[in-house]
Amino acid sequence: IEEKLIFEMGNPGAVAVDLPEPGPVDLDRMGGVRKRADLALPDLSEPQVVRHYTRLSQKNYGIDTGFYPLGSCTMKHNPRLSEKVARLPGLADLHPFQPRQTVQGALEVIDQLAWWLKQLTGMPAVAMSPAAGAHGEWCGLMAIRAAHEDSGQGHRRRVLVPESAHGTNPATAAMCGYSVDPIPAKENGRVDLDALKAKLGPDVAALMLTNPNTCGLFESEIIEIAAAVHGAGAYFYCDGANFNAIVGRVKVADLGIDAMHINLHKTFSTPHGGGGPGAGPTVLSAALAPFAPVPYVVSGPDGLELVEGRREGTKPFGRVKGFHGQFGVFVRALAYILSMGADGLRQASSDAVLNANYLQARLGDVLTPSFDGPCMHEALFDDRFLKDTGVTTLDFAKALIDEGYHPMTMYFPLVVHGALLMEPTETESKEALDQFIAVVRGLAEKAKAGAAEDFKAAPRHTPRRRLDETLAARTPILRWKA
Amino acid sequence: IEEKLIFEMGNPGAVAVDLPEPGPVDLDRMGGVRKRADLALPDLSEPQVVRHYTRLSQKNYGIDTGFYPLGSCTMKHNPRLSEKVARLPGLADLHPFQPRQTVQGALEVIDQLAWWLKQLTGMPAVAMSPAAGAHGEWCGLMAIRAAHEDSGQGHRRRVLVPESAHGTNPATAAMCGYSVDPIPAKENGRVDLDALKAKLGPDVAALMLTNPNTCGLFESEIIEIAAAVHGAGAYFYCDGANFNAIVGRVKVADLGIDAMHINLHKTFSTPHGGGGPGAGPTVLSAALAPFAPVPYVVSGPDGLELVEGRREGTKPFGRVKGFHGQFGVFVRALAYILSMGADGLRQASSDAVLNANYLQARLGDVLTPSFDGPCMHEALFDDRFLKDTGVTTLDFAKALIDEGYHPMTMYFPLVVHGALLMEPTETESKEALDQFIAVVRGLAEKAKAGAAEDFKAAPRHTPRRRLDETLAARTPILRWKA
Amino acid sequence: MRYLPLTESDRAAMLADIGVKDVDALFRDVPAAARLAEALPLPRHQGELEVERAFTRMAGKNLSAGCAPFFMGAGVYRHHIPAAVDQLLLRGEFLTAYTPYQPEVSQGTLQALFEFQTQVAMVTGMEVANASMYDGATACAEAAIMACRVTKRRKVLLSGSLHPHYVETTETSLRFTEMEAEPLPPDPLGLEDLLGRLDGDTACVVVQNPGFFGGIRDLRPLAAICHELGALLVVMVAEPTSLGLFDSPGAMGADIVVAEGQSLGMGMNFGGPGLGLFATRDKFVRQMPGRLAGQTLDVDGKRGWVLTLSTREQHIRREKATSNICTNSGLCALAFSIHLTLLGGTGFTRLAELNHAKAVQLEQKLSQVKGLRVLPDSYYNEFAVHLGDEVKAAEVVDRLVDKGILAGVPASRFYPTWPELAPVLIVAATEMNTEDDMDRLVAALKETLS
Amino acid sequence: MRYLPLTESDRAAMLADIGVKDVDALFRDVPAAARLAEALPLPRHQGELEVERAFTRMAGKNLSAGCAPFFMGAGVYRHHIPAAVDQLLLRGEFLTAYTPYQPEVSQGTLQALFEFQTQVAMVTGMEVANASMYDGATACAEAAIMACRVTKRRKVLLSGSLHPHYVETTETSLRFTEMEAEPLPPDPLGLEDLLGRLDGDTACVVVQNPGFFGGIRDLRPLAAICHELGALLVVMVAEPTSLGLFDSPGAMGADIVVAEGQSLGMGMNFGGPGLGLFATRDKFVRQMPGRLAGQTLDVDGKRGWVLTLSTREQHIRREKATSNICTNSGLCALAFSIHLTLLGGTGFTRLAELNHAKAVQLEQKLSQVKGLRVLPDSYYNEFAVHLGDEVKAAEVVDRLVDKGILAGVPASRFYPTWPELAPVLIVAATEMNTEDDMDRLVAALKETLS
Repeated sequence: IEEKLIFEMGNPGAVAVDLPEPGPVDLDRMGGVRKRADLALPDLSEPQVVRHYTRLSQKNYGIDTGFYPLGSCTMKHNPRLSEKVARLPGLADLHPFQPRQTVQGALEVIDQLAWWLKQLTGMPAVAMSPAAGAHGEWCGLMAIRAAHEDSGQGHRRRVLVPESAHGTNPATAAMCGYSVDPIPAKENGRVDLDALKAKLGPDVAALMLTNPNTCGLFESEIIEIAAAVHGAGAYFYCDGANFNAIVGRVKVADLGIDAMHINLHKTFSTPHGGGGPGAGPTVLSAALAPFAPVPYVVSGPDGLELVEGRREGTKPFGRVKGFHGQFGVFVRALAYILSMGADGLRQASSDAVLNANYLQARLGDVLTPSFDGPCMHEALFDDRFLKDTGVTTLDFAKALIDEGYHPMTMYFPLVVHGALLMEPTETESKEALDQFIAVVRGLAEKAKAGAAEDFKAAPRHTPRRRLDETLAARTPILRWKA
Repeated sequence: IEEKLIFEMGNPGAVAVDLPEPGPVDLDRMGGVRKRADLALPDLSEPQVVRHYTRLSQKNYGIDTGFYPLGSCTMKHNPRLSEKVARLPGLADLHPFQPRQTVQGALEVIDQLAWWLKQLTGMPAVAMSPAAGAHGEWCGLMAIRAAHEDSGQGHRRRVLVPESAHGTNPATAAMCGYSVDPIPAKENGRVDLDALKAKLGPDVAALMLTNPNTCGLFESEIIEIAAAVHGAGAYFYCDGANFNAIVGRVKVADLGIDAMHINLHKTFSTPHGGGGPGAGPTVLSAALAPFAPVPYVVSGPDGLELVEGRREGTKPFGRVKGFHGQFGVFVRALAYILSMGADGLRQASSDAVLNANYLQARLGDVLTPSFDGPCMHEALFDDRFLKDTGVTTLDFAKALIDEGYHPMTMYFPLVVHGALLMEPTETESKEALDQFIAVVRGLAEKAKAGAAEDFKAAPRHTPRRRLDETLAARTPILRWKA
Repeated sequence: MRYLPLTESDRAAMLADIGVKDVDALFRDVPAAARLAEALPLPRHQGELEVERAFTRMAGKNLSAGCAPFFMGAGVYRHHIPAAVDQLLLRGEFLTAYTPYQPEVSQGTLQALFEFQTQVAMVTGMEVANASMYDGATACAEAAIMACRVTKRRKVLLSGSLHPHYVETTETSLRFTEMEAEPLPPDPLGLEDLLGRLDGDTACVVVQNPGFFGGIRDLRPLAAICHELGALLVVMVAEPTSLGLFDSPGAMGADIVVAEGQSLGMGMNFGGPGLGLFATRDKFVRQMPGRLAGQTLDVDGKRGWVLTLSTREQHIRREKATSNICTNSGLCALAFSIHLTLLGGTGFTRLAELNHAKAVQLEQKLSQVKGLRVLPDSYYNEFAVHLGDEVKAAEVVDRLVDKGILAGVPASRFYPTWPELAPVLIVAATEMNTEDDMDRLVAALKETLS
Repeated sequence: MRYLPLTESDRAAMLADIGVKDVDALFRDVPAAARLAEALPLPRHQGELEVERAFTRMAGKNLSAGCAPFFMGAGVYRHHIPAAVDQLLLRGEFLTAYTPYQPEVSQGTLQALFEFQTQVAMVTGMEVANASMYDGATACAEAAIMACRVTKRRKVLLSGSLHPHYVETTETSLRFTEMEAEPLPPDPLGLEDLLGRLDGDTACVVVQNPGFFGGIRDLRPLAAICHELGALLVVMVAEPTSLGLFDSPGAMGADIVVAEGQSLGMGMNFGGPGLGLFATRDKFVRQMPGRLAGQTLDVDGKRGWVLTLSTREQHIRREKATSNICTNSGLCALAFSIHLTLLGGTGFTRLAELNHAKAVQLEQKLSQVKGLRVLPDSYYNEFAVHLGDEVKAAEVVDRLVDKGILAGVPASRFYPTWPELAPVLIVAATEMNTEDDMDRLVAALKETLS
């Protein structure tokens, strides 16, 4: 059944919310701008609304419905306990400006989570308020720029970013007034240390590097990289999108990193929600800690308190968003961390890496792995195995949909031709992986057997088949109109 | 994707519930029967379990996903508020044997709901504990039998039941030691009053009648029927499955009824849950009230209290289930009633009847309505419109599935050939009915145009197509085996 | 009125299509004397906010178990329910689905019921189980009736170990029938002589294990005698998590096992809804009451599930049905099944061990209370205690409420006419009880009993 | 460890297939110096029961809004959220879905976002809206940046009516760029002269309506001047339910409307996550930051939705993107949209009228408090009050906490260096406030201020 838009449904006068009669409107208090035009919002009853959104949801895929072999996105199981505790009235029904004595428990949540993030990374400070990964990147780069300005190094305006980086990295650098300079990779998929050294100079503010990198590999020379960056007077920003591979197995501080954001909605299992809300707390080295943005939680004589302005010895670069960070996301992340514990978190990263290597090992003879040796938590293949089949990476991915899977990440990282990047995560069972492997092998054989037309026609069993993205961009229809 | 049975999944040692180490087992306190055999239950992790049940749910149809034109079952919208309040810890986390002073609010819920049920029916008493409709029927008939035994009329063992009755009616009568005597209907679908009178006699204990009846018609001579039954020294039991048609428009007490169960999971919108839990409180006339089962709530000097034994002036026929009734269902039903109020409940029955008559009017020219004149909350058609098409009522219903609808009730009531019974309920919009009408008209035309093979092959788009019920019954496989 | 989609203009258009002036015209078959001209003079509709406030007010008048050290059992147990259970139950496709009579659009419910039946059969040690009854009490009554049907005998012996609500419900069910219930006196010490009461008229013996007063017994000798005499052994399990620790009733020779399933997946909810479990041997399956999901094939040869053997049921068999049950406890069965699936074999065993360990710990702590003695010498997670000859347990419970403790269930609530049971209190301990809870109970008891 | 499906035997089998001895071997690319040999010495894994207890303990240290008469606003508002909103959000297909880059398996999210965009455009009176930003503060900053991009100017004038957190966030965002923020002093009386500060360098003026201190203004004159000078008018709405009562910013001439969407669909959650709304005119759409869902056709010619115009975004455009935003507030946008759909046009208007009526009632009651004066002469559901020259609002708030009342937000929290604002308290009233709440506040204020 086709599901109409809400604007095509309903009848004026229907209600799904019963409200008491407000009485006559007091025009004296309305500043002369009482609404004159009808908003044209549709009127529906509760049964219609519940059915509408239930049906819409049925057109979606989620972790609850199946496996997401998505690279760089850590789509893992979202614990139900987290949703439950986040709804406790004592945590959910709090106003951010309540007096301190009435929110000690909420401040404790923030403080405890901050403690865990510092412990797990070995870093001395963490800025809790960034709202998502890209926002955390910005927070980290702002701290770096503030530190440079503070030490008279404001002329440093170049940021080095590998070509394989997430698009957010260069975009973030630009937002801080930096220019972006790409650095090349070696054949083994890692940063070319010599090339990096050659790019370093007195105008370089920072290196932004993802580690494990977007090819799913650990930057094995990272300690040397950090030394070179520091030696040139620059800071080392690490994109933490792939932190899930190393939690509890590597302390970020030991790698020489100055700042790294942590995607709570990836590594710490808070739901993606179809695109947010996320949270991107950013750990900072001692050199950058004084520049951390407000607010932050400290322990004082009367319990925990929020610092919202400048304090002795600190030079916050500002405020990055309203209020005190993604509190609802913090609750969920802390619930996950307390549930897993140090032992569970280490086991999780171990299993994530094991699962990825298992995929790589079991698929390596039919697909074409891009690099030799073990991967971290994601396995990267390129499209050589599709050569001369007429099937593209995109076709291959869309064919997976008809087999009941979300596609893997395609065409990223850009450094590999027709990339297929797969991150199984630790919450997939061996059984689920074995099924997936069998399906992928079957499709690869089918592609080689010359079934390009079949692939081009996929997906067939979805609510919609392939959609015309060019049409959408050429003639944008971005809202319903009567 | 096929979803395996849980017994075909998992691996020994996986857990989805982390429990503390219990320590060594104290064998001294185990009566010598410590478990010796492995239970063979499968071990799974939380991600696997959540995905399993999410996927199973996706193979189901529900009110939230679409329209149920099911006769005699009142599948209406289930309010979300009811689910929310039922989960308040102060209502959900209560033990039935807590001391009275700690459960005054819970007793108030029962008392308030009982008050509303009595007000809405005009009846002086209500037995709250029956767990479902059939259980309420049994409660009513037990009260009737107890009353007869008490007044020396224990020899009355015959119960009159129309042929169109729900199967539970005769089954219930049998459980009370009664024999069942069918009474015929007139051509207009109502009880034949003269035939009824002829069947009445000194050995008749009760009449069981559904009103509005299972043909969707109000028993227009019901007052005369009641008078005749009472005149013969028998009691009048009314099956309240169709109460939704008349709430707030007719007081049951004014019809001369002695007992009627109320399906809270139909009329008062508590969820069916794929087959329960329901609740079947049974209202009783003054003559039957003293025989009501325990427990019940009364107001005493120290607040509300539960009566669980025999009290002065009462002669309870016993206890019908454990504890104090379907409390969780009561909370939901009361939330619905308070939300609707007297005005809303009357509007609901009016709209339910309006919707059914609208279906009957808009489909009456292509299907064959079984009776003339207005119906109550359900419209009844027979299969004459399918004559010579080769399409059966069953085929027609299964074809509806492929159009996105749950089938209507088929082959019931038995008094009509190839019955199609449709109850739209008041929570369907005109828009939804218009869509449904268009689909049914289309199918009817298609059937008449000679597409029997297409109908026989339906449904095509469901997780399973037509299932072999004969095979299931002939070689029962009622559990998984290794 | 947020649940009603029709607007006044819809209604007018529909009445015009039907060809009547107003809705009243559609009610013309109702005798005029019985027609209400307007809405009843009762409260009018209210918004969510107002209704929620009303329930919050009523909830506030209760002392919820989470707000007190809590030791109540006696047929309803407080366990930790994993958060996933409720969130899955709330899915509209489960919550708002109808009984799965149309299998093509109900494979979710049907497969879940098939899994449930299997789980119930496994944990009870039986061959087959149905898709649920209303609750333990009604399941117990249905078992007695079924035993009479199977044996063609009429006498049902009810052990003194059986929960008094199950006894009463079974007695009520047999009232006005050819069958007869013979209840034995309450048996706090587990001394009753069931064997001596058996004879050739006995259709079945119904015993509860663990018993109402907490005791565990080995049922093998009783099963042997029953079978020798041609009677059935019906075993009732009021606390199904105990099946993770003890030999199953099936392994001990039961012919029918019934149980209250509330412990798994459901909150206490002031005692309802419950979940009746019902399991038996294959040879009795056609005598069994209740709905059954069965495996079959669809026209494409794929495995699927349907409701089956419905010729036993009322909607086909009418007055000859094995029971009149129709709506049962589908969603509760699903809750039970999800919880048990989450536990798995490993978790189920561990949960049972943990409950037993908590009860052992509680016994040890209670032994510090002078004059108090624990009655059964074996138990699962609850046991009856005798508080001293002159002590009334119900009064002690009231005094402990004043200290914010829900101490247990006094036997006098069920046996008001048995003075020797007045000092008896039934206390339970589950994984929910902390050591601090127990210490608070013991301290309060010491103070109250001194 | 309940979230990890692999068992030891799985791990062994997989390692064998990979051909390594143990998992450590897979980490061989990590420099040895940085490898941790074992788990960190931190707390170990815990069960649900223990974790739930930890959070219940922390929750118990807070005074939740439902437990007190509550009058706080200042950017976060307490409204009644229909129960359906949260139960729909909890559906795994929404909750656990990824960003809808693969449209064939994401039509649910995409259609909902398309509806959301339309709703936002409708209520703000604009032509087009994006699929959400993080929150109001970051949306405000993005609007300022976009205005500079559109006008190719660098000066951003921030009104004293603007929430101080929005001011600070915008200032931070412009720091280290060519752009420059000019914040005006706090303006509790609505007297600031914005017009006089405008010139040919001004990229935009950002005003908030209703203002931070509650006042409402007619923005038409300001819009006219802005457009005359080639500047954009950016209007911030901190309380979107106000749009049900007042002329929309679009109708008054705004070029960009940004808002905090928390009021609809979301709880307060101690201030996060929020929901940034962002709407503008069609002609600026390619300068707009953030994700957009757009309508298109599939290969069968059926209407469907995709993410579109992504060439503006960082994953295509990298350092030339309109913003670096990636993950946004999808689920919050869904919550907002479901709540607004439930309200409909009729309910949205009524809710706004009700909020205004509550505030009028509160003003009337507060007029009984001697020395207290309400500052703005027009308002929606909140306004600043002056408690008396010598009074410190923050101290009053603390004293009212002792009486169990959450009285409002003291202006000094944001403006500690402005002594004239020390007596100013910002109070809000919504549909959640009963008359009794208000009477308790007034009584407590009388007592405290006397």
